[in-house]
Amino acid sequence: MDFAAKNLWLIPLLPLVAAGVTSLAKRARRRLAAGLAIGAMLASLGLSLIAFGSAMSHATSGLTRQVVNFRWFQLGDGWVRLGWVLDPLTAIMLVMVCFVGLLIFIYSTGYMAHDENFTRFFCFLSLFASAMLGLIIANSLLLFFICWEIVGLTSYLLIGFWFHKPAAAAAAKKAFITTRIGDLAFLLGIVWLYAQGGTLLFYDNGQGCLEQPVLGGLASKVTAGGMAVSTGIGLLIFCGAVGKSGQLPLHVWLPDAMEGPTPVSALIHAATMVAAGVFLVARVYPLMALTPPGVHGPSTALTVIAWVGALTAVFAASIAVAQTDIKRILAYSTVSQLGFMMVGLGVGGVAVGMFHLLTHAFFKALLFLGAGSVIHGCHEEQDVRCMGGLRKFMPVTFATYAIGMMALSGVPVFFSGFWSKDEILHAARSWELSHWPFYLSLFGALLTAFYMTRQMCFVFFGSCRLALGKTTSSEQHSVAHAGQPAREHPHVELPAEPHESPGRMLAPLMILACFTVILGFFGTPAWPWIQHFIEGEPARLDLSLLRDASIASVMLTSTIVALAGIGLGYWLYGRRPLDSQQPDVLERWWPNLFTLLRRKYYIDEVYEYTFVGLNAWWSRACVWLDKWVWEAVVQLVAALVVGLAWVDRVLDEQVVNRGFDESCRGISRGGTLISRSQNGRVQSYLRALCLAAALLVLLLIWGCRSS
Amino acid sequence: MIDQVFVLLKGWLVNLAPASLQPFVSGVVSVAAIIAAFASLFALTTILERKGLGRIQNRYGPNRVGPFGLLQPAADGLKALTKEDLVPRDADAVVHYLAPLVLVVPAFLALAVLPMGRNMAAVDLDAGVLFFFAVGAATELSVFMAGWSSRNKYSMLGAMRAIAQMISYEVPLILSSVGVIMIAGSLSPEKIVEAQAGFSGWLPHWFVLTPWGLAGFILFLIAAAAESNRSPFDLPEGESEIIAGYYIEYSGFKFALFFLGEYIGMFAVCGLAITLFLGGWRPPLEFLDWIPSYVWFFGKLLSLIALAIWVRGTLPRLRMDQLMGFAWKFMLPMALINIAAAGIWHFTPPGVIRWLICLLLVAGPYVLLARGLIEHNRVAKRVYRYAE
Amino acid sequence: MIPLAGYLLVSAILFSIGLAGAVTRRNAIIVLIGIELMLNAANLNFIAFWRFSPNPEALSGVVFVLFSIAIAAAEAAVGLALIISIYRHRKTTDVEQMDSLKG
Amino acid sequence: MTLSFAIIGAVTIASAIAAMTLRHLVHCALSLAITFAGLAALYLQLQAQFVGFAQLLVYVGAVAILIVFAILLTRGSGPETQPIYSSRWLAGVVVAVIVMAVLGGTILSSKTVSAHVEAAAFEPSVRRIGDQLMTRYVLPLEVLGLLLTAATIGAVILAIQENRPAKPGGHQ
Repeated sequence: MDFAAKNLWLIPLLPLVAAGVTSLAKRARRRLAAGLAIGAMLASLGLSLIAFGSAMSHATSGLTRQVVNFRWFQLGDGWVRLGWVLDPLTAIMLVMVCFVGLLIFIYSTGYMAHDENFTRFFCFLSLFASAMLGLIIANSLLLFFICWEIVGLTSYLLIGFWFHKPAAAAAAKKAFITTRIGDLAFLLGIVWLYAQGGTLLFYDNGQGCLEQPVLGGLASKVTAGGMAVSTGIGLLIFCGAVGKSGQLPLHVWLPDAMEGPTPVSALIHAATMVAAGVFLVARVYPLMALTPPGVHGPSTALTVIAWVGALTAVFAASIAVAQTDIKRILAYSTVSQLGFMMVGLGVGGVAVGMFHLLTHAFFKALLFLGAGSVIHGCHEEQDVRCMGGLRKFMPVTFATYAIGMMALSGVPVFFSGFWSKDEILHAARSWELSHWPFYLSLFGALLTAFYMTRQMCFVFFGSCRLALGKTTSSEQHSVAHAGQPAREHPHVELPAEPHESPGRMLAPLMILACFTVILGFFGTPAWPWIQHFIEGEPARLDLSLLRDASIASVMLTSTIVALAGIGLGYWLYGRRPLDSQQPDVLERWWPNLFTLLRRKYYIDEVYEYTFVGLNAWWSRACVWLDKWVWEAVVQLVAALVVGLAWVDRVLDEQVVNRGFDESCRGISRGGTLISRSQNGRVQSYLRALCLAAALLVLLLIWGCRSS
Repeated sequence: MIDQVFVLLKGWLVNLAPASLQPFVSGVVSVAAIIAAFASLFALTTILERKGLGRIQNRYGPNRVGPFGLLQPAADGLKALTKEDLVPRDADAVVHYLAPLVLVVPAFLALAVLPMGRNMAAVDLDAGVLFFFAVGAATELSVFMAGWSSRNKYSMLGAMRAIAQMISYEVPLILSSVGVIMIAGSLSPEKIVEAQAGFSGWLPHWFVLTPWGLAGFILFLIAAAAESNRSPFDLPEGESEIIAGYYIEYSGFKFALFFLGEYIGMFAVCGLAITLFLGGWRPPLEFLDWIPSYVWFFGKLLSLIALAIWVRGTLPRLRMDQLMGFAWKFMLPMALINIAAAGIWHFTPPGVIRWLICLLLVAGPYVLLARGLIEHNRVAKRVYRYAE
Repeated sequence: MIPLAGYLLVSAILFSIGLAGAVTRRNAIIVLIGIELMLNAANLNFIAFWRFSPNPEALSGVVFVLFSIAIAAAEAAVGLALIISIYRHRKTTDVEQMDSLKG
Repeated sequence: MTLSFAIIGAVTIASAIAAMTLRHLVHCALSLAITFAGLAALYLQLQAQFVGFAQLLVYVGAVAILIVFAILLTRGSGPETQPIYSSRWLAGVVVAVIVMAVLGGTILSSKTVSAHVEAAAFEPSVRRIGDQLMTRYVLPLEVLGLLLTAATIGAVILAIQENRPAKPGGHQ
């Protein structure tokens, strides 16, 4: 138990304080807001680096996990306890979130420079950061859930940051509600866990719900359908992860969330928050991996996770192929990458998934920021078909973006994405249940490489189609950003030359690019430092592993796949200059398939007509009931009450009041009668006095006589 | 022998009567004696006063009736008896008639407790002094009766003045005698006289010869003069203001009775003064013991009367407010202080010390009060203004 | 020698007379006089009982009467002062008109 | 003795009746004085000299005069014009008669009273009274002095005339 562990709570607290102060600040105090947010983030980064150091120093030694628990309030006869934990998982996540967050903060000072709600924006960002960090350090599922919800709230607020845009407002609502569905299941899981395990603390030296005694209890219990309780709880919790990380059934909110400002998309919807789901699964991995006694092999929960992840990966990637909005493409790629992570968790374990999470966080943030800079440079143009040739206009952005793209599509050796994805594929390959996840992942990887190449070709190569893009973009696109430029940057007159972004935005890009490259070498099969760090065992360099048959074969396959995808994309889009007027190449070949993909498999529509429609119908029915049935009942009751009240009033006036008045009059009459005797004449008093005295004497005498 | 002649005479007379009537007879005898004695003293006093005043005012007094006008009182008495007895028409007849009696009878009653010589008190009451003051209280009532009954503004005013004055001066009168009562430790005149028996050196043990006694005596005399409406406190019958005070409407014998009552009252008060302060019937010097006690008593009485006459002849009359102010602002505090002085005298051992203490205690306040009174009344030399 | 009953009867009669006067007369001063009479009757009672008590040495009756006399004097003074001030304000001494305290 | 008692008692009661019934206030006051004197005489008969004289001094000398003054100050010196008896005089008389009957009945019927016919012969001395007052009843005496002072001040304040200018030593 050292300094870092003791003062871990400071890390989320600092941004929280910043947020509070900023929320009180006036709108004009931009410098204050930005300074506070960045300063707090910097401080948190420092602290988390210290924490990381301590975790690293403890990693090799026996004590890999330091826990601080405290009582919150009394519930029944027990106490509800919260706490924080410092272990490699936490440490590495902390560093990642703080670092990426800091960079994105700096970036957004440039990106949001002209927004009038600058202050509010940073307030929200700080709040999000604090919640995210709290979520990371949480040692209690309850605290975790609280932070989880705050994160959801901030995501809602930030997606709807430009709430005057109907699309943004709608997207915010959608995100919120969709995640709610997952969170409901999550909450149920928590409650169930509390009911069964009796505690929500992860680690409570032996009593925690992720520690052997409780886990054994959970595994031995059996619930409906012969399923172990642990499995049920795990699945419920995984529902929460699904909601947050946009896995298959609930992925629909994530693309729409791109309505928010680009830094938000980068921070929340690419790097950190959506990864929270993955982190959740990683955190409760012991629970997930739990198998009923006697049963061997991967647990049901993990199997489900793996399947869901694989499907999501392919599915989202295939959608991304047909998208034209630069940010949406990235969004779908995020979804598919999250799917990859899930696969990694499901088949390989915490380390695998977390490694991809880290690398992905960096290069996806890089890509989003690059996209943001592109959009910025093209005056809020988001349609890739209307860009092109930006290579000459914004070289730095191009370079960094290319690095990110290659990392994402898994170009070998120099890019972190390659290593992490390769890890996942290797794990999937060696999964005993089935090989389908492996094949799906491969296909996903192919698609990823393909659509990233397509995007690159559209955005940076060919000739600039910006000027005439204006006319089409408005009709090509939905309400995504109608009238957006005019109001976001009133002073920028259109159309104009695309221009490079300011240094404040480029610096983060370059830093991220560097890390995107470097980070990979910490996770190579030859020297899997990060994995071992997370697992908590010493790592050592062993190049011979690279020549190991299985690993080498998988590496080879994935390389081939990546190159194939890139080549295909270049062959389709890169050779001749593109024209935004003519339909897409694929569209010409398989129009139906392409529309299907562009329409995202009509999932939104399906939801629209099934759930939403059902919901609407049900509410209409409710309204009808309300109007005709309950209303009538209420009216009836009201009439009854009125009648009663009338009777009551009559009774009151005729019986009670009259009786009371009568008695009052009687009393006052009696009073006047008696007060006659009080006529103020001394002599009458004296008379009465003497008479009474005489009577008294007589009484006494007779009393004596009788006795 | 010669000292007790009257006592023996009374005893002889009483023994003549049957035993059952003896207390009654003794009472009658003493009452008769007192009435006779003091009536004649009254007569004597009238002539003496008129002559004395005459002398003071540098003129002959009455000198026509009898030798040196000594029969003047008899002539006055005849005149009073023969005069018509006027009663105002709407006067309250009964009260008007009763008033003089109510004045005279208590006056004579008061004399009953005074020891006019050795064993020469008509009744020796345990609370004699109290009795004296009690019957003295009746005087005020009679004055009121007189003044009110005779439907006359002047008489009414006079009565009011007289009563106010009497009530005011009764307080210092009684208080100034309290000192003596404390020292003597009794209310009976006999015992008080006893307490003043004896001589130290050639000085008798009269209370007047102690500082508190002297102060008390002077206070008592002043109060007594006011009680008996003597000048300078004779406002009730101040001729120049209200013709004759409360007995304007009286004439003839009732008028004479008023006169008599006043003088008897004066005698009684003076007698009490003698009893309280001047050692009663005791001689001033030891070797003068052979002179009968009653002689001493009446001698002292006459000298006090002379003093009264002298005062009347010489002092001007006070104003009403001066009178009241004097009573309440000077007499009362002085009397109270005097009582305190007597107490201290009683409780400090004999010697020069207690003399000095009591002297200071009496003299200091006297100076202060008198100064304050003078300051208050702005007594100053009269300024004459002539008409040009 | 007169028996105790005689004195008691006299005091009772005096008391009743005073009471009758106090109750019947209009003039406040006469009412006060009646009250004084009743008081004196009580005093007479005290003295009589003291005189006929087994040990007159205690003198309790006498002392009590002395106190009551003093208090009666005070009472008379205050009462008369009251009557005078009332007269000054209301120009009447009629107790039947002094009834502003009526209920 | 009995004769004197009868005379005194008769005079007292008669004067009391007069004090209560006479039309003229001053007459009432005067006959009240006579009643007081009669009471004093009764005290003397009961060998309570001191009390008797005190009665004379206080009542005849002070209270009676006070009452007379009050009468004069309230313009009561003239003969009354309106009826002197209050409207309910009959009831008052009845009450008084009842009280009289009760008291008389009690006195005459009580054995303890009729038991006392002979008084213990003894001569009370003023000195004893003084001793008692100064030793046993000293506290009541002090309290009484306080009460008298208060009563004096109170009476003066009550009877003082408001409209009189506060001029020291002015004519009164």
